[in-house]
Amino acid sequence: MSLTPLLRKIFLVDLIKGLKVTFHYQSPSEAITEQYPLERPIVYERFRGQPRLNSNPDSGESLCIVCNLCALACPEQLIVVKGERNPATKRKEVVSWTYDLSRCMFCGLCAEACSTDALELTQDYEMALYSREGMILDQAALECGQEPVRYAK
Amino acid sequence: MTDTKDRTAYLDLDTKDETFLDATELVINMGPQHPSTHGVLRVILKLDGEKVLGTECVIGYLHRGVEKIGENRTYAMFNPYVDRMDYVASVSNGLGYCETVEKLLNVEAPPRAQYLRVILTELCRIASHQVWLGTHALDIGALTPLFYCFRDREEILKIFEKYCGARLTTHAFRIGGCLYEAYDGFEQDCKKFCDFFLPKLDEYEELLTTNRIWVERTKGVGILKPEDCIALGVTGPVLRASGVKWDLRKRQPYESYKDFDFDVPTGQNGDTYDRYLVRIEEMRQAVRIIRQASDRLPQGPIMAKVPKVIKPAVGEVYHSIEAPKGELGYFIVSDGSTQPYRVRVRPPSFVNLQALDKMVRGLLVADVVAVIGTLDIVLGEVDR
Amino acid sequence: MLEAIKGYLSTNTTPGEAGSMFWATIYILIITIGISLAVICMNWLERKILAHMQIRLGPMRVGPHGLLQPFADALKLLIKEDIIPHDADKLVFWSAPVVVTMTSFTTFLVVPFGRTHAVTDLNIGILFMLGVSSLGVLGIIMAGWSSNSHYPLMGSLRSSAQMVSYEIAMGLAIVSAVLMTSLQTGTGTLSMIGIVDAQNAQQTWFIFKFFPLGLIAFGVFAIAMIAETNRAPFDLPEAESELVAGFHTEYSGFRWSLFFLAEYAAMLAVSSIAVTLWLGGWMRPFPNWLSGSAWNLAFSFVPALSLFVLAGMCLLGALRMPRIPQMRIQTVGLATFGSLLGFVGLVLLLPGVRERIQDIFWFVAKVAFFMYLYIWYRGTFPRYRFDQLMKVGWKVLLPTGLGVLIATAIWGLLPQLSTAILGVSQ
Amino acid sequence: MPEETKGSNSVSPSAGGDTPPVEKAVVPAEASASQSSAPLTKAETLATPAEEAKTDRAPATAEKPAPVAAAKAVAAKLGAPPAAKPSVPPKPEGPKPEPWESELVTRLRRQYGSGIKEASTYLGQRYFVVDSSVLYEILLRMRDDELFDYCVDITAVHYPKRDAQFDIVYVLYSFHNNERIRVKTQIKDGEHLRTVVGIWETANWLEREVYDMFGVTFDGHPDLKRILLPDGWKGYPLRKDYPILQQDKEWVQINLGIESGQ
Repeated sequence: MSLTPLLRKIFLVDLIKGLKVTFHYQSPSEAITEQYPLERPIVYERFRGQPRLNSNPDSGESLCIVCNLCALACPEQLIVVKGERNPATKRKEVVSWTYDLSRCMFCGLCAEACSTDALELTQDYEMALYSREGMILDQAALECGQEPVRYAK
Repeated sequence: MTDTKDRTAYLDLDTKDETFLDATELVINMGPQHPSTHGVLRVILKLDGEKVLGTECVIGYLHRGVEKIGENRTYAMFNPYVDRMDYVASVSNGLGYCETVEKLLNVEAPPRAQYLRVILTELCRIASHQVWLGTHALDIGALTPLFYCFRDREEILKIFEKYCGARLTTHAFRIGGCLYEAYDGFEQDCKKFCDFFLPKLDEYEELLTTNRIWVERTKGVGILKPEDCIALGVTGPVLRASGVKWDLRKRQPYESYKDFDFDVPTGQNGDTYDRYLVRIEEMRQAVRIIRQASDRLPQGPIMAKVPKVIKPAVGEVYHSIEAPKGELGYFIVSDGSTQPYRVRVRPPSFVNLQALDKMVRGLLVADVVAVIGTLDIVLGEVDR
Repeated sequence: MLEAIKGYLSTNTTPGEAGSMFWATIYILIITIGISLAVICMNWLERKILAHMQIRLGPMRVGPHGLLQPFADALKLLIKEDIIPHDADKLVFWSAPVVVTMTSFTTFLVVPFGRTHAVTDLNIGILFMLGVSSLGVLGIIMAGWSSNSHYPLMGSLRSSAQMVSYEIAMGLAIVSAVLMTSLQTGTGTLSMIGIVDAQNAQQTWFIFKFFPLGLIAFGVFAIAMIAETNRAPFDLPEAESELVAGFHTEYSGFRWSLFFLAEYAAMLAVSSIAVTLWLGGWMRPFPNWLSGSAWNLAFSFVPALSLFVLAGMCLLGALRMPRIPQMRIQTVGLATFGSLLGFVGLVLLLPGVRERIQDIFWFVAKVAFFMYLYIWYRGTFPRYRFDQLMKVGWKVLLPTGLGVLIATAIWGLLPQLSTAILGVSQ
Repeated sequence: MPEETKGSNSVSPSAGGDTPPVEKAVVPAEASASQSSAPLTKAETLATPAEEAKTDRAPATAEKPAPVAAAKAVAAKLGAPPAAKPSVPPKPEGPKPEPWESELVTRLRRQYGSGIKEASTYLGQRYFVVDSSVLYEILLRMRDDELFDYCVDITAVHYPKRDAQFDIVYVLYSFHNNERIRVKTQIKDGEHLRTVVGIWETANWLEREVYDMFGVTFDGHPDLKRILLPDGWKGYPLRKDYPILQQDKEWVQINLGIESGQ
C-alpha cells in the first residue's frame, strides 16, 4: 500500500506490523524449547562425542595394535598408549591406554589416524563429571563408556 | 522523514585539545564483563555528561597465543585451532587456512570439494550474520529477534552436524579438499533451508527495518566515511556500507565463486542503519549462492592428491578470503619442515575495532553499545 | 450480622461516602490483597506470554507450567540478604521503597471497580490519582541518591526527568476526557464514578466520542502512561544493556521486591485511569448497539464463561502432561487448579452473585487487556535513546495533547456557538 | 624466501634432503628424539645431518615425558624395517622465487638503486626486500604514487640465527588496480623503525602488536605499548627463543597472587 510516509507514521503502521509478527508466534506449537532431561535432542550419525575403544566382536580383545599413530596425530598430545610385544603371538598387546578428556577438543584427528579404526568418537555427549581427575579415561572406561555419576552430597 | 545530514551536529561537540581532566569529564569503564561488549572487551569511555569525548579499547583478555601454537603443530594439526578464533564463523576460518596451505603446496582442491566448501561457507556466513542481528537488536532493546535468529540458525547447525559431526567448531575441511563426503540428502537439506529461511528473513525486516524506534536509534549513528574506512583498513560489511563496492569474492575470486552470480550490496552514508541493511541483503545473496551451488554440485573426488605428511617447500604465502566480518588473511612462512615456521592471522574484527574510536566520538553512551554491535566484532578473533 | 451485609449491599453509595469506616477498611484490605495477588499473577503472566512470543516456553519446572514460579520468586526475595551499601544514607535508603510503594497503593483509593465498589468517591478523584502518582518520582530520586554510587544516581535522574515530562502530556489527555463529561449535564466532574456515570448517561465510551478526538486523546494517554511507568519502549532507566543499571541497582532482597511491587501497582493504577476515563469503567461493552435486557442477560454470563474456558485449558493441559512418575504431582496440581477455577465459575452463575459481579468483572477484564498490551510492547519494540525519548515527550505528545484539548473544547461548544452565532446573525 | 638469505640459515644447502635416508639410520636416534618436540613424523626421527641442525631450532618440549617415550618407541620400531628399501625418487624441486621485472620495479630501482635489495615473485605473489633506511620513503611513495592505499597487514618473522634477526613484512593492497604486494625489510634486534601510522591509520594497532609480540620498537608511534599482553609482562612471546609454555612467573605472582602453572 503506497500510503505517503506521513500517513504511515501517523497510523503507526510500522509498529503494528511488528506487533503482528510477535502476536502470531504465541501459539504453543511455535515454541521450540526442548525439556532436556525428558525430551532428548536428536544426535546425527557423524557426531563427534565421547571416544570409545572398539574391540573385536567375536574374540573380545581390543582392536588396538599400539601403533601410536593416534598419539602422534593428536594436537593436544593427550593420548598415551603403552604396550609390549607378546612373544607368543608376536603381536603387541595394550598395557595401559590413557585419554585425557579434559583437554580433548573433539577434532576427530585421532579417529582419522587410527589404522585399525579401534578408536572412534561416538554420539554420546553427556560427559559431565565432578572431578578433574575423573577426566583421565583408562582403557576400561574407554571400552565400556562412562557410567553416569550420581550426585552425592 | 529521514534526513541524512549528520545527526550529531546539534551536540555542539568541542573536543578540548588539552587532555586535562576537568570537573565535567567522567572516565568510565565499560567491560570487560559488560553484557553488550560481545565478549571480553573493555572500553574506557571519556564522557562529558552523556557525550562521549574519546574511547580507548583494552583487549587481550582472550589472548590464547594461537600464532605461537601454530609454530609448534604440524599443518594438519593446526586446523582445529583455527576454528577457535572466530568461533561464530568457524567454517570460514578453516577455509582460509586450508586454502593458504594449498596455495603453499601449489595444489588445487577438486571442483566437487570447492562447491561443498562454498555451500558450507555461505551457510556459515548466514549463521554469523544471524548471531550479529540477534545480539545487535538485543543491545538496542528489541528482545525477540534474538530468539527468531537462533531458531533459524539451529537449522544451519543441524546441517553442519549432519555433515561433519560438530555444530560450532566444525573442523570441516582438510588441507587439499574435504574429508567428509556430502551425506545423501545434503542438497535437499540446503534447498529446504533456503526455502525455510527467506520468509523468516522478511519477518526480521518487518520487525525492525521500518520500525521507527529502530530507525531513530540507528540512522546517522556511527558514521564512517569511505576514505576513513580505507585509511583504517576496515573491510567487510562495514566498508561496503560506506559505499565502497569491494568484496574479495568478486575482486579476487577464490574457490569456485567465479561460477556463481551474486551481487555485492552497498550502502550510501555508512551509518548503523546502512550496515544493518547491507548485512540483511548479504544473507539474501548467500541464499542465492547456496541455491546455485547445490543445484550444480559436480560429481568427482573430494580430496586433491596431498601427501600424508605435509611438507611444503621453503617459502611464504599470504592469502585472504571474505569472512563474514571482513578480509581474513593468513600469512604462512614455511621452512620445509612439517611445522609452519610462522603463522600470521590478519583478523578482520581486530582491525575493524580500531574504527570504534572515530565512529563513537560525539555520540551518547547508548550509541556506543549500538556501534559496538554494528561493528560485529568477536573477541576470540580480536585477541587470537 | 447478616442484615448488616444485606443492608450494605442495597445502598447505592460507596462505603467511604457513607462514612462507615468498617466497610471502608474491609474494602482497603480487599484491594491491597487484590493488588498483591494481581502482581503475583502479572509476574507469572509476563514471563509466560513474553516467553511464548519469543517461541520459548517460559518457566515450566516450578509447579505445573511454572504456576508456583511467582511464589518461588517472592520466597527467594524474602530470604535473600538485604545489603545496604557502605556509607549509604540509611534513613533515606530505607524509606525510599516505602514511599514508592505507598504512593502507588494509595492511588487505588478512588479507583471505581463498580457503581458502589470503590473505597470512597472523592469529588476530585482523578486529580487525587495524578497527584499521588507523581509523588512516586520522589521515592525514585531518594532511592537513586541514597545508594551512594553514580550508576543509580544517573538512573534515578533520568527516570525522574522522564516521568515529569510525560505527566504533562497525561494531564492534557485527562483534561480533554473530563471536558467530555460536561456535555450532557453542563457541569463536568472530576470524580471517577461521576465520569463513568457521564459515559453511562451518554451511552458511549469516551474513546468513541467525537470520533477522532477521543481516540487521539486515548492514544496520547496510552503512550504517556507507558513512559510514566518506565516500561517497554521507554524502559531506559533500568536498561541493562547500557551503562546505567537503574535506580534500584543497590537494592536487594525484600526491598527490591517492594520496588517490583510498586512498579506493577503503578501499571495497574495508570491503566485503571485509562479504563475509567476512556473505556467506560464498569460498563459492559457496546452499551448502545447491543442494548436491551436480552443482551444484558447474555453479557452477564460472560464472567462465568471465561472462568470455564480457563478451567478447560488447565484440565486439557493436565491431560496432555507426560505420564511419568515425576510429573504426576504436577498433573495433579494442574487438575486441582483447573477444578478450582471451574468451581468459582459455577459460583458466578448463581443469579444473585451474577448481577453484582458484572461491574467488577468488566473493569478487571479491561485492565487485564492493558496489562497484556504492556507485555506485548515489551516483546516487540526496541528502546528509545534518552534524548529521543524526551523529544517524543515534549515535541510530539505535548502538542497533540494540547491540540486535542482545544479541538474537544470547540467541538463540545459547537451547539452553543452555533446558536450564539445564529442568534447574533438573526 | 630468497635463496641466499636462506643459505646462511641453519639448513646447509649442500646436504639437502635427498641423501637416501636409509644409510643414515645409524644417526643417534636418542639425541634427536630427546630434544625434538614430541609431534614428529617418521621422516623427522631419521634425522639426517641437514635436519639435525634444525631440530634444536624447534623449541624443546622435553618436559612432556609421555609423548617422548612414544616417539622413542616409534623410532625403535622403525629401526627394524627390511634394509632394501627402493630408493625414493628425488623430491621434485619446490617452486623457487623468480626475479620479477616490471616498470614499477625499474622506477624504484632507478630512484633507490641499492635500497631495493631484491624484487621477486613466489607462487605468483610479488614482494620486495628493501633496505630499512629507505623503507619509509618507499612506503610513502607506494601510497601516494602507486595508489596502494590499503595497508592490509604489518607483521614480523623472527630468524634467531641470522644477523638481521627480524623480517618486518608490510602487505599492501591497491583498490585502484586490485593488486597486492608485500614489502619486506630486515632489521637487527634492538634496531628501531619509523612508524607508518602517518601513512595508514590502520598501522596503529598492527605496529603495537608487532612490538608486543616481537619487541620491535617503532619511533613516533602515538602510544606504543602492549596491546594483547598485560602491560607489565616481560618477554616477547613470538620470538623463537621464548618457549611455548613459559609464563612471566613474576607478573603472575604479583597480579594474580598464584603460583604460575608451569
